[in-house]
Amino acid sequence: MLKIYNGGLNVADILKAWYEEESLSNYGAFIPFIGTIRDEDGIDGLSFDIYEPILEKWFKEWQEKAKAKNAIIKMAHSRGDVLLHQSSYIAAVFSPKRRVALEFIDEFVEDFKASAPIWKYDLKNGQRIYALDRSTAIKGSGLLA
Amino acid sequence: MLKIYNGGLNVADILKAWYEEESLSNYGAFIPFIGTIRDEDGIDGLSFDIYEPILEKWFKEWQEKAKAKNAIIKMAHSRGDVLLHQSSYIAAVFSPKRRVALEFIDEFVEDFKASAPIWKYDLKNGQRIYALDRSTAIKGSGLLA
Amino acid sequence: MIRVEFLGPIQKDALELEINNLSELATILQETPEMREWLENSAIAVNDTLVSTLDFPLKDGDKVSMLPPVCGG
Amino acid sequence: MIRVEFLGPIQKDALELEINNLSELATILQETPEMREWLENSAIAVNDTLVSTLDFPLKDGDKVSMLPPVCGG
Repeated sequence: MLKIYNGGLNVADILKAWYEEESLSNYGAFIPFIGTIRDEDGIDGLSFDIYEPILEKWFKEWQEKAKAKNAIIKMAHSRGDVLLHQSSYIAAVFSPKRRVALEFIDEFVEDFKASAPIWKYDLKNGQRIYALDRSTAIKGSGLLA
Repeated sequence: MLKIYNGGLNVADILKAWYEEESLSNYGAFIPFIGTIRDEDGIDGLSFDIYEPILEKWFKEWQEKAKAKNAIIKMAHSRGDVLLHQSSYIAAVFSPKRRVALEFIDEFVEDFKASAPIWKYDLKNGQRIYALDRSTAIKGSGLLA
Repeated sequence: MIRVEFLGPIQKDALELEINNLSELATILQETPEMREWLENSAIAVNDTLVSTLDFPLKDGDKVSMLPPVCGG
Repeated sequence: MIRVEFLGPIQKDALELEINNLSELATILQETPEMREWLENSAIAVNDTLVSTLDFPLKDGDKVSMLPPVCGG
């Protein structure tokens, strides 16, 4: 389950829906990760571009990895502008046992940060400024250099 | 924030309340861990005894550890009977940055399992059977042996 | 008087004992047949703080708790 | 014809090129001044799959995408 929303996420509604969807699936552990826009560096918010075809392929690979551990993953992300203190990202793992869930959410979130084709911009003084200094070159970058 | 509830937890309500409580606290990462009763070994549910004075001291120590990392923790746990597919445990970390939150939730949940003064019983055929084989002796046990 | 409480699954009423340290409590409980299965795997708290030495002195009004293996979550 | 798309913050319209592999694309982009800052830090996908070799053959109708550094979350 990967869903892209325009603007900030309704965290309570999404967590409730995900929990209820799996309420009879017999998973013993459920770990969501929620990312929220911090008030820092004088920004008014963040904005996101997403390239969905590659995001969906990336997510599908992680669904396979989860399946191999009898786990499942769900993810929601914002597109466009997200204001201060709103949330832009929720990732979650459900698994029968806690160790798998604790390790999987960490690996999944870290690979998301390093690989998912999403670009972040600071909203500042009416401008949309690419956050190059906080961004990570995807593995294999520089092929055409 | 440590709260003990009689019976299964209302996960959606608790997560919503915790998220809203910290909505202006400027934490960038929020990671709850939710533990749910699995249908296994023919049980009808689980039941919990809690010794609150020591649980509160244990929790307070973890609050101090969280504070040292600019993070906070919240926890909810059931007392008494919890039926299949209901949830009995929610622990959560809020922190400015994701690495702290990802590492802290793991350490906190693992120490909870090893140290928190809570005893688990299987509900089976109308009986309440101590789950000794899944329980962990607290560090330092055997002092009087 | 020292109050000794048995927590969770240990089916035993609290004791009120005239003892001066945990060594004396150990001696008494080692002679109590139904306690044998719990002595090896239980931790001890005095006034709700876990302790790790038998020398721990006890004074009138102290509470000793015996905590068998735990499993929250 | 190969379509080349520039994603995210790269301010450049898509190109339609007659090329046979990524090496030829590299040569063209290395000669494009505004692309210099992106060549070192961007990954390349062909038909939405990331690729790791310049020998990668391209056929009519393929789509090449250039992905600059990412930061979701």
